[in-house]
Amino acid sequence: MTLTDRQQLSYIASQAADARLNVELETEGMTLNIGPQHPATHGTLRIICRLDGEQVIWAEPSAGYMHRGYEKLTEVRTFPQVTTLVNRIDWLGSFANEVPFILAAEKLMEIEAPPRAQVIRTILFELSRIANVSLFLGDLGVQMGAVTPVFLAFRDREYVLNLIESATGGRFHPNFDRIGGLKDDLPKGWIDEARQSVKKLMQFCDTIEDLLFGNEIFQSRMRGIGVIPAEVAKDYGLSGPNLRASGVDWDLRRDQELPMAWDKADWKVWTHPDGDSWARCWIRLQETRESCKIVEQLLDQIPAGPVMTKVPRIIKVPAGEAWVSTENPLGEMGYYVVSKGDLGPFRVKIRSASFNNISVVPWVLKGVYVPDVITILASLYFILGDIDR
Amino acid sequence: MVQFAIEIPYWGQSLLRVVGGLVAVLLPAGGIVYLFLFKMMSFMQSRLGPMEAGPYGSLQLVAEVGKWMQKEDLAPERADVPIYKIAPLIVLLSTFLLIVVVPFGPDAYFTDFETGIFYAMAVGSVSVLGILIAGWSSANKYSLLGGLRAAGQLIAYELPMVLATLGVVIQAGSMNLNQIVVAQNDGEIFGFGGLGNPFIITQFVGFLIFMIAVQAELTQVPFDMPIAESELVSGYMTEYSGFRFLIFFIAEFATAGVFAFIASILFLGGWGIPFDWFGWDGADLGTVDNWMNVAGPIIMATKMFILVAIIMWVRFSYPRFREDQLQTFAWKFLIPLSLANIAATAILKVSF
Amino acid sequence: MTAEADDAPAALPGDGLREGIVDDLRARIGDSLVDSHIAPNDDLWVRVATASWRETGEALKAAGFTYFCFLSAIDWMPSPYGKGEDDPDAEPVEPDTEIKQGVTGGETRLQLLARLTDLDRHVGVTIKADVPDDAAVMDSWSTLYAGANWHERECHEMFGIGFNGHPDLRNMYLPTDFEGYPLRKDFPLLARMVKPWPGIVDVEPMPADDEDDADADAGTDGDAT
Amino acid sequence: MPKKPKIPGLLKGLGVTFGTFVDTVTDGAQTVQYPHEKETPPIRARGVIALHEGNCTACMLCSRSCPDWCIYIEGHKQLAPPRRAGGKPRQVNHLDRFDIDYALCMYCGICVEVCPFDALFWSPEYEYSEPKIADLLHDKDKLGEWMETVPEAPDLEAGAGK
Repeated sequence: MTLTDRQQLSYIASQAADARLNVELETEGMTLNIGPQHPATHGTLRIICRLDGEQVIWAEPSAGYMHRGYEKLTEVRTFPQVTTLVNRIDWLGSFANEVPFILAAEKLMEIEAPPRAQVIRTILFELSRIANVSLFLGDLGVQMGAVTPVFLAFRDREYVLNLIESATGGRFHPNFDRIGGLKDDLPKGWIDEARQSVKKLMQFCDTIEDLLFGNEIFQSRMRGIGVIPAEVAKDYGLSGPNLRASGVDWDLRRDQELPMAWDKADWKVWTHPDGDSWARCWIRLQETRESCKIVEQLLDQIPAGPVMTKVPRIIKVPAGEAWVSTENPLGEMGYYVVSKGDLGPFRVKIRSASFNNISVVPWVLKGVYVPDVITILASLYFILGDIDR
Repeated sequence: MVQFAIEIPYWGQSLLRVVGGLVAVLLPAGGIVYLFLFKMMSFMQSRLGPMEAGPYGSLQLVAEVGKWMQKEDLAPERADVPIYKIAPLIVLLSTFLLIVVVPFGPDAYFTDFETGIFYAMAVGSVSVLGILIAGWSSANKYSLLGGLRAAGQLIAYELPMVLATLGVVIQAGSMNLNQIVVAQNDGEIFGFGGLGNPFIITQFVGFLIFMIAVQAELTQVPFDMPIAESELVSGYMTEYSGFRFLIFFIAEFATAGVFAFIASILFLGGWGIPFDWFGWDGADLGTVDNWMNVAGPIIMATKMFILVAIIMWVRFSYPRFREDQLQTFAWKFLIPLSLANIAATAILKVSF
Repeated sequence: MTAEADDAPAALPGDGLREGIVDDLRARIGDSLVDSHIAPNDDLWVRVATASWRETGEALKAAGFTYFCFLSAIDWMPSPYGKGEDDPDAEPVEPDTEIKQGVTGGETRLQLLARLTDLDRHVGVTIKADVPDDAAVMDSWSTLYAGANWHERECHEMFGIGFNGHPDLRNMYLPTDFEGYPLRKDFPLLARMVKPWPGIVDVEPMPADDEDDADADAGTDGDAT
Repeated sequence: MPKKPKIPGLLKGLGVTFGTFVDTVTDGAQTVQYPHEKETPPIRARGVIALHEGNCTACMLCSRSCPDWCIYIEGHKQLAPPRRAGGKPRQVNHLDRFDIDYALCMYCGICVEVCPFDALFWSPEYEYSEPKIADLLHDKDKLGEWMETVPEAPDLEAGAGK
């Protein structure tokens, strides 16, 4: 049994299945290639659609145009070097990518970051969520032809990026987390700046709600489209807002114990019973507000103290296996880290949220119209780097 | 036609008409692109827009045209090349045919059809042909979908537009565009002639329907499914490059200008100012002062820019409909509404 | 944190819960449960027999683990290529080829790895199973957990593990005619081979004497502080 | 929430864009006309890596810890005058080549962190793009020029521990 033979057979089988479908419908479907170079795919995702008129009868995403082989690359890097690599998985909320990896390494080393570092980590984590989701809220408009929201999103996301940059030095790739704490403490005046920026972001949420979410056209495009029931969502392993939009009350920030500071703030996990595109977008809007609240509260609660615990300068992580996942902007982002006691990890399985979130696409796109393909993809919200890794 | 002090031979008159037509189409188009597409959109998005080419970026459009002219005129390998190449010209042609009947002053018009509005509605649909063949001949699935959507949409919105116009025609009692202008400026509202009688007041429903239909006819957001750059990657325009794309681009904004001209004639009183102010008599256009032929175009342009500003404002604020929602909206809402509007207008016209 | 009182867990799950899960699983699949490991109040691993991979999935789904997290594999053979950071002039070190499995042990080079979560009890479980060395084929979970479809495709492409009953094992990332399984350890990472490691260069010694250059490498061997 | 008269979302949307329009006209845009005016990056911004050549001992630590293998160092040993009068001449490493390939650099900053002799610094300078990718390999002279742009480290927020 050679690989190519089997692949060819499976390809022929899928073609035959298509042919059967067409015979039953007695029409000749049109295959539409959405992507890899298409404005709606945020990069290079390709979706092969078989159309009957404008109705999709079969759709299959084809990922891999941006596969960078991170799981392989981690095997030749040391633990500190991996941090800078995983930054680039979900590039819009990069700080959030570092955290679960660092937490996994800390778990294996059986150390914990000092309380001050934990709070600052949580603040930066939520800021990266705001940066990520605010762009989503703007981009949502572009997917439906409204050009203005995305510019407003770019405008207001800048406040968050400036904050992240002045604290970490990197706008998109902070690389600020270290095993055992943080690279550095916050610069003077940062907390006040953060308070003001968070207020602006709260206003931005209101603006987007007025401009986009309140718009009747937007609602008519979103409601009842692309419904994913809770059972299907769990089956496919959807996570984050996509799962909560299906009515599953599950948020890793609340539902698992991690050395982070979410439990110090007063916030709410939003769910929506509908499971449609509208629910997914609305949950994200509400979560941005919750994130702003978390940041606002945690800014008052930063304890004094060091941001780095004692760790060896050359970090050797003891042998073992650890799984840590956090509720990242896109959903559950986890790392299964296997260490053999060397400088670098032996194997890192990166469980990224978008990979699972997008795997539901063939199921959910059946029977929708071409314009809805775009809105459903937009509402599922994926980042290409997060699918392909 | 304008009476000139000196005798101009026929060829000279024709040349003047051509130049005048070009100015009447291209100048508003350029103005719309700069004022609204470059500047108003940017300001609505907290940015400044083009600032480098000329003072405040005013020569940006010239730079863009230069850029497009340089680009290679490509045709896809399997395209139906002659048809493919002719399509943008058909679209632009319909714009020029439209401007022919638009009066800019009591004597400043190109031709004075008795059935001017009828003609305008008829030639306005010619652009569908261009769009449809552009979509079909591009040999591109996105273009095909865009072209078919455009055809469905433009036909669907042709009807409410015509029906909305009918109300005006009933009220003015003429299909001649100049007569419609006169009827508005000469009219009076309940005996008060100080404002004339712009039909936007009595025909407000018709005005709304007309503007919605214009929005759809121009394929502007929220009715831009045929273009839909985030779904169909500019639809029927996908394969066009260089100056053929430029022609589509000009046609889009020139048509916006011309339709706004027509809307201002039908509902805002066109080139006129209330005749009551100067004691002119609407029944005899000869009593209208000659300077109106100069002031008229300026008044028209002002009204046109206001209307285009609204069209563009909506365009920059709204997301787009889905194709089926658009058809539902046209057939189940706009057309019944415009029919009711016609009925109401006719009854009131007879009873008063 | 003020989540609604009804959905917040009264207390986070303790050991008893995880032990209960293992016992429950043993009751369902019997001796197919080869080994289990509990990190107290933290995590749970189970290793099951190769043949009962699918059966385990069914049992766990019935036991409440309805949320599919991920599925992947591990190649336990140490890489023969190292990190590409070796001195080319030095005596080549015999690569360590001893296969040593991690938590819950194992017998084969490749191990399948999956994680399921119980959203009600707030507990996750990592399931491992040995993949036979001679015929790397396992039963597919794709009809059991729909999300496993893509993960199995990825696994097939990256590790060369076949899945019985999978509808469509096409490559996701690589070209169809790609040869080799990139995430297996014996697949070389070319980026680290096409170019010499710049860190290998050392400072040129003095022409005459080359003893007493201790300070040259100050820091390189710096150990734990 | 108190009951407010419901404004149609379509009108609200128009209001938002109009409000932004008015804001831009009155207060100016949020954007910066780049070549004419420039924003100052924060002090910690990772713009470019500057090299203080005098501090470098060619210990290779940065080169070895670089995940992308983009730092190339060559050096040789030479004799330097003794520290104290009458002492033996010291043997020091002299740096011959220190190149960073910014086409490969990921801007992670690990090299700056591991440097035990304070020879590498982050500078917020960002205007060093090149038309050709090969020109992004900068040598120690160029890296030394950037030393002038390195700012002082910022003060820390209250409560920062030692």
